[in-house]
Amino acid sequence: ACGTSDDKDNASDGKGKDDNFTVAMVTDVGGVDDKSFNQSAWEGLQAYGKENDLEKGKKGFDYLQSQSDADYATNLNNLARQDFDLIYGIGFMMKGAIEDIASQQKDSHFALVDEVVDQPNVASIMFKEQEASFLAGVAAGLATKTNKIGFIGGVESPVIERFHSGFIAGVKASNPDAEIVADYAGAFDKAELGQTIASKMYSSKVDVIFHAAGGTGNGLFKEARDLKAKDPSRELWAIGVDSDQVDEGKVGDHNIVLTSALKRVDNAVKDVATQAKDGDFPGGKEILFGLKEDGVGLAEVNEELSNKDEVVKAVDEWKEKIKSGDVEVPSSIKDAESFKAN
Amino acid sequence: MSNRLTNILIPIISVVLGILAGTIIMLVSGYNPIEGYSALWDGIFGEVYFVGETLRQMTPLILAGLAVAFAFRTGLFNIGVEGQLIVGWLAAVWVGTSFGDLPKFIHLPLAVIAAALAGALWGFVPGLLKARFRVHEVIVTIMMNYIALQASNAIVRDVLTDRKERTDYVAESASLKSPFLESITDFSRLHWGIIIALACAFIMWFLLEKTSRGYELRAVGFNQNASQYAGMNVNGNIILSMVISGAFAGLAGSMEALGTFGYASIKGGFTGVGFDGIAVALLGGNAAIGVIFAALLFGGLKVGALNMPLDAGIPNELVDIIIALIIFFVASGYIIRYMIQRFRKKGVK
Amino acid sequence: MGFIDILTILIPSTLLWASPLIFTSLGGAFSERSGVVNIGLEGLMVIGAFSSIVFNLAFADTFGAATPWVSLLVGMLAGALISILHAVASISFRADQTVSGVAINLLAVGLTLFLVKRIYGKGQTDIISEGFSKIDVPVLHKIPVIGDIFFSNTYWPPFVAIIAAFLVWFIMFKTPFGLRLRSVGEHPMAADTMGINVTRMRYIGVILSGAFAGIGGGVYAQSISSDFSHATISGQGFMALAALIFGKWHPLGAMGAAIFFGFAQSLSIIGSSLPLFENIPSVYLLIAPYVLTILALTGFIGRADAPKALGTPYIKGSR
Amino acid sequence: MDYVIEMLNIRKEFPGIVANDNITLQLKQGEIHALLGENGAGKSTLMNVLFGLYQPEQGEIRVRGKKVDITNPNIANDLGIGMVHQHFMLVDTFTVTENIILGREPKSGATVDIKKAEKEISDISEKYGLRVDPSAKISDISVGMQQRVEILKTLYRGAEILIFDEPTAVLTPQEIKELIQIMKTLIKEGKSIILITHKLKEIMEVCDNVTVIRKGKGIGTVSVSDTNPNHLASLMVGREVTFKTEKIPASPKEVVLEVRDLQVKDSRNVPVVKGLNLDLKAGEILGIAGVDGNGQSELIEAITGLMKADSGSIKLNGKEILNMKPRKIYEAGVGHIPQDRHKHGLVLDFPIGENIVLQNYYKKPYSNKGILSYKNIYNHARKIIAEFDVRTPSEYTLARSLSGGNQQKAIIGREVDKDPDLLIAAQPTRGLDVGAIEFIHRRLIEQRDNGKAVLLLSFELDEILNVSDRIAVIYEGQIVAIVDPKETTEQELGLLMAGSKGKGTGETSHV
Ligand SMILES: Nc1ncnc2c1ncn2[C@@H]1O[C@H](COP(=O)(O)OP(=O)(O)OP(=O)(O)O)[C@@H](O)[C@H]1O
Ligand SMILES: Nc1ncnc2c1ncn2[C@@H]1O[C@H](COP(=O)(O)OP(=O)(O)OP(=O)(O)O)[C@@H](O)[C@H]1O
Ligand SMILES: [Mg+2]
Ligand SMILES: [Mg+2]
Repeated sequence: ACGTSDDKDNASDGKGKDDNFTVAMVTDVGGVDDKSFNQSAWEGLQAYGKENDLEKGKKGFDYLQSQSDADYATNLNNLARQDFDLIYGIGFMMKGAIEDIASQQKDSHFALVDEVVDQPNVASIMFKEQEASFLAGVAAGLATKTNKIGFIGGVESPVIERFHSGFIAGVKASNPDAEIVADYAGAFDKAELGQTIASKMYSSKVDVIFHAAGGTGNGLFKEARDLKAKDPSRELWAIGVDSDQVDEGKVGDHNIVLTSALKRVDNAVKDVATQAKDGDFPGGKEILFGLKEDGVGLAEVNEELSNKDEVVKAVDEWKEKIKSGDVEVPSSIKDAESFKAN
Repeated sequence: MSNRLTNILIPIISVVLGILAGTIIMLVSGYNPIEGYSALWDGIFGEVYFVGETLRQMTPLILAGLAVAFAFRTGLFNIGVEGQLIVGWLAAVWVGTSFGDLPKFIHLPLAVIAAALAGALWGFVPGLLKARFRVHEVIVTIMMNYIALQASNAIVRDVLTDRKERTDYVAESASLKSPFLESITDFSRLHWGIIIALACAFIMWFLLEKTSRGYELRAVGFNQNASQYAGMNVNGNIILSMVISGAFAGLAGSMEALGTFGYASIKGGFTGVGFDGIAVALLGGNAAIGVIFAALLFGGLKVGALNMPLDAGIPNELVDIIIALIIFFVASGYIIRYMIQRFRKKGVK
Repeated sequence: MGFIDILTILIPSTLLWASPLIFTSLGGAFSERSGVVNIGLEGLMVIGAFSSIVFNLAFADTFGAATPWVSLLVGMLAGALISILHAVASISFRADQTVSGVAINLLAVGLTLFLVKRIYGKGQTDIISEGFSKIDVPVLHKIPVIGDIFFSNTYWPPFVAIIAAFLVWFIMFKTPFGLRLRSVGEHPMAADTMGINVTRMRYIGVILSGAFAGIGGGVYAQSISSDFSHATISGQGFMALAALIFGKWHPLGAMGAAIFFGFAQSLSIIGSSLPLFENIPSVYLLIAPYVLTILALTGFIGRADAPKALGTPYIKGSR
Repeated sequence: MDYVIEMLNIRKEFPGIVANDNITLQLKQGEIHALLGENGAGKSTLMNVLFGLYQPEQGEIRVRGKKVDITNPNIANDLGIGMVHQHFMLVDTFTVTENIILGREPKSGATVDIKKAEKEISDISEKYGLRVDPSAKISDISVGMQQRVEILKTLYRGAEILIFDEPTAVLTPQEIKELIQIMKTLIKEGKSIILITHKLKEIMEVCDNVTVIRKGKGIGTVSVSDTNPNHLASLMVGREVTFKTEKIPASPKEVVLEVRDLQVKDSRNVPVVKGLNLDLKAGEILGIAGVDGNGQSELIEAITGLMKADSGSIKLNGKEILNMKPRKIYEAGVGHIPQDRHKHGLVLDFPIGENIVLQNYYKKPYSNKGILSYKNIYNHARKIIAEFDVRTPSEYTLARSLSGGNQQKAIIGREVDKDPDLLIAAQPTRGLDVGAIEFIHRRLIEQRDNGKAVLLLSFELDEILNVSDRIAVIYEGQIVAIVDPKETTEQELGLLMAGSKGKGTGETSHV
């Protein structure tokens, strides 16, 4: 009986699939348009699909959105059952679910973003967020006129801590006199909290705020836009995260987004898919994406900034130093506090 | 037609109407209802895995439904199941991660009981305030939900972990996970909690219908003055009712804590299970057996819905709409009953 | 930070938070004063938020700066429309009002997300470009100190909300309509024998609650979240209901309670950087509004009397 | 003869029952017309049809000779028909004025013109002698005053024809006198009245004609001058009824209940029982006469443990029971027929059978180690239902769907069956018809004859005089006199109840 069922499985495997290497991902509650890493990951999958002439759907690439964390396992399992060749879990919250399912579905391949799972059929995709936020910090340090800079975190977690520490170090590097005030909203989807925190910061003389808070950060942009709309001559900036959030900054003829700390989940996702397709699935490995791997970066700096050129120049210099390994960006707050630029 | 038959017909007709409404919505918004429903069907029955997941999803729903139904039957509206579930979850994880070296037959019951006690405590507060100060339980339980959410998040972050997103897994000795159930359902997350849930349904039925304590609880629910006149302790029974209801809700939390997840994490919002419990209780006519069937239905719909976007390209929120409409129809049972009577009369004439 | 500086941050933020709650709890007052429990305020806010955002996105070019106001009207209409479901179920079909309200909540979330995915092909809308934005209230912001605290760097909706609260108070307690509405919530049969159409009054009460909650949702979405997603309205409707009860079903009481909630909410965010509060773990500030509400209900307003007929369907001829 | 109202061959069905079956009622200009019938005969239904609350299936209504279609109360109002309902239709939290003008509010601009309304109301109340305080809240005024507000409501709307549905059931003797005076004034001012009442004496006193209905059917109309109470009663019930309850003289024995110096505050914390003393012996019925609000309810609630007493002593068979839990007091031998059967007496949503064990459900044989025995419960219920003639489709029927009289019989069965040493009966016949009243009185006397003590509280002087062996008059929280029913009159009792010191056969402090 065993033999026949095996045969049948093989047969259906062979027949059911053409040669397409199919990929799919499970998002958390944010969905593929969270303007953050879910969205970025999905863009990566789409890019992979385009490159390989695949269509959205079971024969190509697809995604499932979770309505709550109870859905992670069901969704991952569902995709594994649909015989996708590679399945991504987007976000460290999916670590537990991937651990379980990967040990059950040994023939399926998984990739997890932002956390490490040590199993032969799981690839762990990690980023050096601190390098991106370091550059953002450099830009902020040079852009500030008041020497007060703000940081808004979503939930305290290793990822956000990396953003936070890199930012501190970056500011120190470009403007040792600047003071940084930080606040955590405790959530990634509470724009209203972001707005109130931003309002508090802007009214206490902060003029540049960087957020690493997902949807909560939308409140930052809202507050900045409102203040700018009321008084277009006021100089204040917001810095985006994950993807280029320049669209969130438009106020009439102005834009309040200084730049964005990019976390190229799209590149990483596409990269790993391509590797897997080519038979080099990095199972059981932790793949680090930093500046050097084009896994993180800094978006265009705003044209309106009076000393844009200076900023761009500084950013480029630091970028080289980091890439070359001359500078090691701290990944914990403690290290960042004691960070000294050369 | 007997009254009992009508009482069974109303939820069935409501479900049919809900599905009908779902069809119309799909047609209007340009989806293919046949594809939609077969995706839903496959997502529930297509593989034994999904059947296992349905039962798994149903487990906390039964308990949440019992919590709401129990309170309903004793004249109280417990909208705080959500919060009681959260504290139960937390308590189960706390115990489950704390005493690593206890034997399973002590550790697991301990963790489960801790969840029930935590839920009970969370129900005790509104019960006490209602009994002592006549504060409406609906408003207190809503507030208690938020307190539970914030407090549990803070405890996960600062007490159970060192500023992390989620706790460790509970010890094997406190886990409800069952390799056996998982293996017969092709690695679904079905766990032994389903037995606890079914046992609780039996307990609720027995307690309310067969014991003198249940008689008292029901009497107080219907008429406090008469109960006081009859020598019952009205305040005590109000509190007891909320405590029992809260304990059921706490147990629902332990299902998630020790079975489905095995850990507690920081929650951005409510789990929704508590609110679904209201729907389950209502559809089940606030009776234990009804709650089981209603939980099965909603569990199936929720699990099956996850298959709709992939198989048919239809947003899974469609199922939420259908569930909401079913609740509307059941709640409007009066008009359905009226229709049945009209229909029956015509049939006779 | 000086005390005045703190107030200039705290007060506008308090008012901003309070305004959606004020509108929604005023709606609740209409419904509950007419005898219909409306736990569906949350869902009605969702509808209002959704429809005003969708309208705002689609017509920002047409209406320009007036867009948020026009969108509010759209949110109001949508809320009123959906509330008819609650009215039909709980008034005509004698459904349990609380249950019907819960159904409204589930339906609203399901329906709006379904539509968002259908319309935009993704789980949330874009960010609106024409939201309510910061203003200085003309003339008043020039008053020394007071002007800085209350009337500068603020938004219009809070002021509209406060005016609306007084208006609702006037309607409810000074006009024949208000007298009739309240009589229907206290003793519908008495009202019936006085020739008042109980069903009609209750429909009006519920539909007004939908309209106001729709405005509340629209205000929230357009002045705070700026887009619509599953997380936009998460509990504000319940808070509005709490404000209504906290305020003893009185429009001005509800307004006061809403402002109190707004204050507690702002304090929990801003508090962490105030000297007085910085050592208090944030969780205490986060749960403060809820604990305070419970304490208040228990302590000095425990005997808040709900409208007598609240929650009971009116069946002609029954006693 | 001119009829102002003619209801001809009215038929009104409710699901499963014909409440009005071909009933005809004709009201003459300027008369008081009584409508008489047992509980559930269909009186209220008929009047609700006239007032537009129900639509009849058959029959026609003529007002001043013109056929009309009264589809809602507004039309009734426009036709000059006003109704004072059996259960008051007043909004407690509103003022007198607000209640009266509701639906017809005078306006100035957008607002209600309260000043104008108050003026108008005091004009009307002066004209008909209906004293009210227009700005008082309903919840703060007496029942009698509330009834005047009900009457004012109809007059404010210009009613010419007034329907009174059991207006006297809730009034004290004094208030009844006032009401009768008011009705007479109304007639003098040219109004016509339909009066529903179970009290034949009232009919004989004020009415001109009586229409009798029985089980939904019209029995006929008789002129009051051609009839007498016995005749009316037999028309209504369909058999002979005795009024004077037969009983042998009491033979009181040892003291069962001893109340000393009892002090009780009411729910608003006002002292209402102020040092009350009372003795009640086995084998006697002690009636408590008094105007409502003199502390009688609180006295009973203190004895039964439903309310806390501040001080004093209550002894049952020599044992102190003051402030014990109600259950302990029952177990010590107290039975209690409560004043408000819906509020206290029954769980309306329980089957009548389960209501019969409301205080005993936890005892054997109804429950064993906490597990109920439905078999024993319903066996017992069947016994009580048969013994006390409770008319119900079955013991599984919800208490809610029994008529008031049958609900009351079930309660009395429950309390009497416990065979308590002390049976407290608070207004046991309120709102019941003569047949039911007779039955209940016999049961109370039977209890006495079996050597039990009975404490009877009633606002009906007839009942007190007929049933009691001794009468204690309560006034302002104290027993002010003890009189022998055979040696007193209603007039004397009335005076004592109003607080004038009478001759009294017992001393006032110790009874
Ligand atoms: N709303 C109703 N629905 C169904 N049946 C009703 C309703 N109201 C009354 N009935 C039926 O009509 C009959 C007549 O009731 P009605 O209230 O008119 O009696 P009544 O003569 O006023 O009695 P009472 O003296 O107790 O006031 C009742 O026996 C009952 O069966
Ligand atoms: N809404 C209703 N639906 C069904 N039956 C009703 C309704 N209202 C009254 N009844 C029926 O009317 C009958 C008499 O009721 P009713 O309340 O008039 O009795 P009653 O003797 O007047 O009691 P009470 O003394 O409390 O007024 C009962 O059989 C009851 O079942
Ligand atoms: Mg009656
Ligand atoms: Mg009647």
